[in-house]
Amino acid sequence: MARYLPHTEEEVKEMLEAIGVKNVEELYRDIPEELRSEGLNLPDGLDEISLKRHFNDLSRRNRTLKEYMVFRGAGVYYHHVPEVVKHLAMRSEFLTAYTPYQAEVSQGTLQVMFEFQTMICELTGMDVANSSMYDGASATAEAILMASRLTDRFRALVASNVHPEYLQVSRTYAEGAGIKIEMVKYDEDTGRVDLDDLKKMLTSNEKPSCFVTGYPNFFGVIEDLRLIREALPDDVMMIVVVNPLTLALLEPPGSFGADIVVGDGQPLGIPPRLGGPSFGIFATKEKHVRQMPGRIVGMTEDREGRTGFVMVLQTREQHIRRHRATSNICSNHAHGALLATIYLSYMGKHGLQEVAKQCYSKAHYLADKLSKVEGIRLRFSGPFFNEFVASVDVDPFKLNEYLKSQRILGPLPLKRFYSELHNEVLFCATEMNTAEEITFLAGRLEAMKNADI
Amino acid sequence: MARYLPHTEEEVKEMLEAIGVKNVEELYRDIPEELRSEGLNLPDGLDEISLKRHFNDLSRRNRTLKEYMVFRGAGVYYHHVPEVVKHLAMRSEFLTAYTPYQAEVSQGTLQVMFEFQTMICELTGMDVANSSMYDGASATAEAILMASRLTDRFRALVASNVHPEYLQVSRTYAEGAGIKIEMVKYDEDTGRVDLDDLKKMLTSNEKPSCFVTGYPNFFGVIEDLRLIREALPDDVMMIVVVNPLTLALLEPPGSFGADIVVGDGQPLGIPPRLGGPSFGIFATKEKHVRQMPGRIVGMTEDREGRTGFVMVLQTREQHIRRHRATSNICSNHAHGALLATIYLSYMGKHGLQEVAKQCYSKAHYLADKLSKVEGIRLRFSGPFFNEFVASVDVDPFKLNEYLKSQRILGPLPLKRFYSELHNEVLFCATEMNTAEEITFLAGRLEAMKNADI
Amino acid sequence: MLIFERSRNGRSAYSLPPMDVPESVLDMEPHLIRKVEPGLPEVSELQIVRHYTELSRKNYAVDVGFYPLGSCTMKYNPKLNDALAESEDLSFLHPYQDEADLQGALELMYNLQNMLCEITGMDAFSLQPAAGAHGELTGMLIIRKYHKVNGNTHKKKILIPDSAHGTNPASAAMVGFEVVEIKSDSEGLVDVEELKKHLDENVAGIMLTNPNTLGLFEKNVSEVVQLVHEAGGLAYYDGANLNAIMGIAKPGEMGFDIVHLNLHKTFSTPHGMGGPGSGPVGVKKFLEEYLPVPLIQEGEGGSYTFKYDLKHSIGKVRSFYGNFSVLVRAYAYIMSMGAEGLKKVSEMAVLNANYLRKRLSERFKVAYERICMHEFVLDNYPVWKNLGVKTLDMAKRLLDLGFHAPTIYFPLIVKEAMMIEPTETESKEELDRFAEAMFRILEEAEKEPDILREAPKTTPVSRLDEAKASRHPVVRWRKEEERGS
Amino acid sequence: MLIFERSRNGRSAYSLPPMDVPESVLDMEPHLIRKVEPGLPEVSELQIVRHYTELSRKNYAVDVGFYPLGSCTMKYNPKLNDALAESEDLSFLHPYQDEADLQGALELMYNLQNMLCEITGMDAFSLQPAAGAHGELTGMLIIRKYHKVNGNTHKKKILIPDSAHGTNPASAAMVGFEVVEIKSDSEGLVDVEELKKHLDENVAGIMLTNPNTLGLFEKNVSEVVQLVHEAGGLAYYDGANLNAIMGIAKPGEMGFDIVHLNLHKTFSTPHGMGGPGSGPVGVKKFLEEYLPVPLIQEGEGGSYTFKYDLKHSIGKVRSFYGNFSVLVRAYAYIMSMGAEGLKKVSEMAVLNANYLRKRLSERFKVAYERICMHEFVLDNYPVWKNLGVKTLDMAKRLLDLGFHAPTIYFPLIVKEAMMIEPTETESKEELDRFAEAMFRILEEAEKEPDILREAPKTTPVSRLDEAKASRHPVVRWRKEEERGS
Ligand SMILES: Cc1ncc(COP(=O)(O)O)c(C=O)c1O
Ligand SMILES: Cc1ncc(COP(=O)(O)O)c(C=O)c1O
Repeated sequence: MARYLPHTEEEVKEMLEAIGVKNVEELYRDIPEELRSEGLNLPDGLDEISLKRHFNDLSRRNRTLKEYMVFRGAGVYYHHVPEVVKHLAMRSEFLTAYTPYQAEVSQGTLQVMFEFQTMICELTGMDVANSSMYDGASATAEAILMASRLTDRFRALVASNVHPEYLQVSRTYAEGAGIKIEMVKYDEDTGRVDLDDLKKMLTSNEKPSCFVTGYPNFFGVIEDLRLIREALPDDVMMIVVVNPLTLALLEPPGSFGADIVVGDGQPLGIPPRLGGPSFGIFATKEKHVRQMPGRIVGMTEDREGRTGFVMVLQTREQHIRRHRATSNICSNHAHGALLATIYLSYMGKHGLQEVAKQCYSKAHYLADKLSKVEGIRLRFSGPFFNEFVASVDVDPFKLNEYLKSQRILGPLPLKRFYSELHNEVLFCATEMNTAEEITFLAGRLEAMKNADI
Repeated sequence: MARYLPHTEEEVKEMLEAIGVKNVEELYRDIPEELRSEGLNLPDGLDEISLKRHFNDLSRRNRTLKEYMVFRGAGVYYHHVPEVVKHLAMRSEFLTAYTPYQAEVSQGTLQVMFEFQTMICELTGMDVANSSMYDGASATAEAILMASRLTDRFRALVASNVHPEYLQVSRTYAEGAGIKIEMVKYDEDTGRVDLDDLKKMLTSNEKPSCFVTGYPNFFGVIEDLRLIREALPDDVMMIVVVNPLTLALLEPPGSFGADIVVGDGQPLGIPPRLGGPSFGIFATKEKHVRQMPGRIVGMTEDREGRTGFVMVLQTREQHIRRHRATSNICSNHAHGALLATIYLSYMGKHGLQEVAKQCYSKAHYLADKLSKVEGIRLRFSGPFFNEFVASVDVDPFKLNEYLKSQRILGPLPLKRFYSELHNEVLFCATEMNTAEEITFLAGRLEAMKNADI
Repeated sequence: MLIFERSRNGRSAYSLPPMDVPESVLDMEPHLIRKVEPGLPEVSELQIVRHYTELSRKNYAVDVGFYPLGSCTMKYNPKLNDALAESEDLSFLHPYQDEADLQGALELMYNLQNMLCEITGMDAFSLQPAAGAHGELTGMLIIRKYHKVNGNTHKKKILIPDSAHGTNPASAAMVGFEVVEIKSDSEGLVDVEELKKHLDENVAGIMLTNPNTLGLFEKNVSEVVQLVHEAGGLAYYDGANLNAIMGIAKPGEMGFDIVHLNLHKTFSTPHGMGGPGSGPVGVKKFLEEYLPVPLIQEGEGGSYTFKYDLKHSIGKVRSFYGNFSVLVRAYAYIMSMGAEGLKKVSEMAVLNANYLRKRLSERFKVAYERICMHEFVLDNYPVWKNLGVKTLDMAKRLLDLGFHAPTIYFPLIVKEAMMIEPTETESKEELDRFAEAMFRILEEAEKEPDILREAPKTTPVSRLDEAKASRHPVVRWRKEEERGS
Repeated sequence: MLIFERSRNGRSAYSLPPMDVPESVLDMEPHLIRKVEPGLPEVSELQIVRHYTELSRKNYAVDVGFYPLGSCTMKYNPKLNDALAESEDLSFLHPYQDEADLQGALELMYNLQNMLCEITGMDAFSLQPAAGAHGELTGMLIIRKYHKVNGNTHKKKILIPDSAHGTNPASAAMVGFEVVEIKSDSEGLVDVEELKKHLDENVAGIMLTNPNTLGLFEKNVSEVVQLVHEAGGLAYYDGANLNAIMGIAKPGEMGFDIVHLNLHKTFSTPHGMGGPGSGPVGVKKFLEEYLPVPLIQEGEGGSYTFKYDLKHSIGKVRSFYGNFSVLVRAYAYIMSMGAEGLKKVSEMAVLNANYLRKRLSERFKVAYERICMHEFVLDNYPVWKNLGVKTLDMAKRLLDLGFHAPTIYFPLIVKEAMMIEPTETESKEELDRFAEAMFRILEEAEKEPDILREAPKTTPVSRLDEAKASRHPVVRWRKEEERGS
């Protein structure tokens, strides 16, 4: 028998007999002969030792973040994940359970989700949160769809300084849903949304359903949500894409009247994982809850009056509402939400503030050091959090090649996403960067300059 | 507050008040002033990120077995530990429980120990096993002590080809207990116990309590327990030190009339861990059970007649019998026994045979390859299992220096323990060694010879 | 007790390095600076450990016992694969590292693309989608774009059998398709005559699950696909049930144009209380250029790169490259099982389902009784009608007896449905134990039906009031003093 | 159900690489080749996972709840330390690698030796012993050897207070010492007058636990030690209770010559269902040469080596170098806490004990009531006498109420003793919850004592028959057909 399969040959025989067939082949009699395949052209199965050797070989062809001083973020951040978070999240009763269809034996899952929703509400300042989407990008896209459902309008404005991949995904979803996405310029000086352009766009055409802005945006700049909200008509929804970690220190979007807050949960206790899985955040106002996609957990009572938790408002969902559901999402990213819930419990109110403060201070220290290097200057004047854009007077790819030789994972060249930003790069710092690393980086850039590399 | 301490300052105050003292100092009023210390001269506490960095620095100054082709054993073996074994053993309900003093909430621990005892009995062919000693060495020492208790004789014979560290530890214990340990020679040709010397020693002096032999012995040679038992008077106890893994294929010592079987459990699913912790095996005959050291778990019933498990025969132990206890052992190495129990369940009857067969075959293939290299020859003619002694015509330390440069952890030079074996080395192979590695090793030795390194 | 209720002002668990740079004062418009601290708990590390350990112990899970949740393939998830996926080697990788830094990861994904092609008989795979439904959405977008590129914008109808999973119509609707439900015939299969009625020029395609959600193989699949093709539609295969037929039959050979797989089901990723999963989408050659980007391609000298230039790509459906950690598990699983092993997996999954079906059919009515694939559906309508006991009550009673309940009230076409998927990793003893529990429940239904109506009794909470919970949803905790609001 | 009972012939979980060398036929005398296969279970991986997961869930543990087991310091064990100790970096090291390969590990051990010296006020430490009792044995061997070297072979008497842990007399006896029990005085401390009676030229030494097992600091410790010294004996400190006094007082300064520590208690290694622990032994300078080998020494240029050449070493007490993984945890713990943190640990341990003592003393009799150190002992004799309820019954009832019971019937000098050590990692709420449970039990004892006598009721099994188990011990499983024997 192959791995993981319990039956002995004798048992297989017994079972076939009980079924009343002669062999396993017969069980497939419904499959027409011409559809039967010849078997699979795949390698033979590997035992555990050999598989681990194979994986070692593969891994040797990667360079992990542990080998670098990391100054790259852009949506995925190299934060510390405390051991206790991993330990608890890997408990097999969490890991090997599924959607809590049977609430009475899923109180662990359900309570975690209830706690998670509460924490997301606390961070975002919103009334309700669902218990996870796939990622920040698809959450953004779903928010745009939801705004159209709520407003019955099919034009969405998106700031051009929202994460470019979120924009791409939103475009894909929007195209399917028949929604036109139009871009709002960023201000060349501040790096913030160009409010004039926004105002122009608001009136230049049919009324949009929503406007999507980052907070901080992709350039690391903190948008002034008050001004944006003021610029928007009341019935144009403000969708805010957040980095949840920054909300420890930033006034929550809910305070500015955001209608929907989305974002990616990766900074909350999830390793970079080459970009996935993390999970998507989705929070909104109470009054919009019935148009919200995804699972929601609510508190209730059992027959003895004890508190318990169940999934609520399932009539929004595909398994009940089918083609009229608010979304097709079924499996979500609950385990990422679990990691975040434990992470946020571990950091607590003060720890999260502290880690946010460290990210903020280190990014600003870095910006300060870099601005003293000849040939490097900060590109935008808007306030930033843990990331910022710098202009460099060398080819950004060359710059990174050189930094790599110094065991530094340098900033992200922005020309990948913005043709006009060909000499711009996006730097990032987190609590993992030491002052020493920052000084070293600045020193290397100085040296590079001098040696004219 | 420092890490892991829950109290807020306010709570501390409340609690002090409840106790009726003004401050924490007062709680120490029983400690005379002159005994109060100034505090500790230790570094400041490190946060998790810094501690991990510190450990990375330390680890970088080690070379782990993963960086080598490993041909060294000599009591600690580089076997594969399946992931599922680690996963289960690290469940915190196992890891953070203690001795099962409250049986009703320790059925997990107790049943595991009962299963463990059964498995050890099955492997060794003995009637009863305890639920672990510290290691193979102290188990051997305790066996010698037990033999004296049973026979009221204070002279113990030990084969000189028993693991030298086990011998050293036995000497230490025996010295304390007033037992004289005398060595029995090994046969220069076979590497086995010199039966003539054994016979001589048996009669040369007062009757010994026991004779301790390896199976396989330290040289990897499989002793003929039948001949040894025949050589021993009935009332001289035969103590056999085993490598439990080899018992998958070797006739168990119980079949030859062993009185006590001891050994180290490391090969059964425990990483090398620089030599510890593993656990010690201790098994004996039913009739000797009341002289056995250590914890024993037995089956019983609860008040509803359900099967349950409890510690039995505790009147042997220190917490009841105090200075008349069979041993002072209290905390044992239960978690190692847990690892072994899960490992043995995972390998099962056939898997354990298969892994033993691979060790055996690879060691013999290695021996075969090496014996074709000029300047290397097998030292002993006795049958061996997964280790064997070879004579080399270069300095063994030089040999290993060279092999190290080839990423090979070479054989153990025996002159460390046996002055007469200055050109001898102990080779080992396990299921982790590939044919390729073995060929490479032989090739390197050949090359070394030719290059006259 | 909620983690918030364990909180005390000033308590903490976290540790961070001392700030080694000058602390910056927040430099922004004052109204952007947070005024009210977020209400996160303040607890000690031990409290966290106990709290989440305790919560975990209130969960049923595959590692706890038999979990025959139909359509979900709750099979054993090898710990080995978890260890590999969560190792720092493979989880400390940044999506924006150079390709040169990621050759091992890219090779893994490249190999996985090819393996999935081989298993399904498709020509190209994108690993981007994050779940099964996400794969469906991707598939629908491809169909939509394909027709658009070919100038057939009128093609708006997607045909979906009434036995289909809810995600199918939901996904089709999300891209603006009109969903047409196709009735099942008396055998539980797509009714070909019914189908034909709907086959007109507006048909964009069909979504088919095969084996379908009744656990039955659509014998006429080739004909169905051919008919749809003839009408100018594309055929989409919901591969959530692939566990039944690996190495036996391939959707590609059944004529399907697009396939999604649920890696978390067939390829054994733990379900994580609801996710993450992964829903790669495979297509036939003519649709390759429509796939979401990036794909992984092999370049010169065995190096691997991301491929973004696909002419008709629907774009991106997800940031970065899909759920890499899940892909790692799937790859490890396929590498562990090999060709023979995967086939055996399917055979044993089907054997187990049939054995359990046979055993249960001694006393229960099986909907569409005949040889099934990896799962089957009980029709408990007779129990309800004769004994007044609902499937829900039976399900709750199973919890008391130490089992997770099967999927209930799905598929919708079977009243009082109970959908049972034992999977291949269960032993015969376990199946027998389950059958006996079901028989016992039937006896209880006859003699003491209140036992069922009052079940569960042995679980951390008894039956929960779901109606009330949705009527006045309380979906977040608030501090005592904030409640009124 | 035992794992053996889940076994089926031919089932398996293991996987191994294909044999890539010629399979050797076993080449030895035929009678050395095994004839009857060992009766190991044949089970699937999922069965193993479920079996041991289920067993784990039948255990109470620190991570499950409050575990106030006196004398055992069941504090929180940081997961961080487990992760470091079990990492491949530190567990894939072979004891016979060159010292050059092990510099990081040796440095760790070297630092730990020094830290333990600092914490205890001793001059040298050996990390060899594998547990507390093993440390005691080591200490006794040192005392024995010391007297021998000094020609005092008549010194055979070891003085041990009657409150001492059982390992103390057992360890002394193991090296052939005669154990003399010293009665405690009315305050629960060593009775100095009693002590003096036994101080003659045959005294080899004294073993003292301080704070003692009643949780009381031996106020007269300096005098006691001095008296023993004057009689030519050595003073041994059982450091199992060091958790009370780190950074506050040092055994070395109390005059002790030899100390053992229980790293698994004070330094927070998880107790692993009974072990492994680690019991390093520290000595004053004049005994350094008696320590078991090897020690770790610092050589030229910051390199570290094993040191074997100790003139009077008692030899080796354990193979290799002690329980390295436990040492790693202890080192990580000390490095995490730092000087301030360790002191705080002790202060909070003492605070918690006193708070709980105070709360319980509202209704219970505390043996030797006064400010205690890290633990205290209840004297439940009144409850027994007045209400006919034994401490055992109360302990069992605690299990029902969700707590692990304290240590009971120890120390022996208190009848119906209940020894309570809350540790510093417990919150005030937890202590209050425990106090309330104890009060409730007392009420039950008054009103419905049968609740206690029949406890526990909510545990996986009810009260177990220990007497029967020891009368006819069944200590291993046998196949049905082999049972009769
Ligand atoms: C038949 C079928 N199709 C699609 C899906 C949706 O997959 P996912 O939950 O991964 O989105 C499922 C899973 O529930 C399913 O069973
Ligand atoms: C006071 C005291 N001394 C000695 C010991 C023995 O320690 P160990 O169990 O590690 O052998 C203990 C532990 O139970 C103890 O509490």
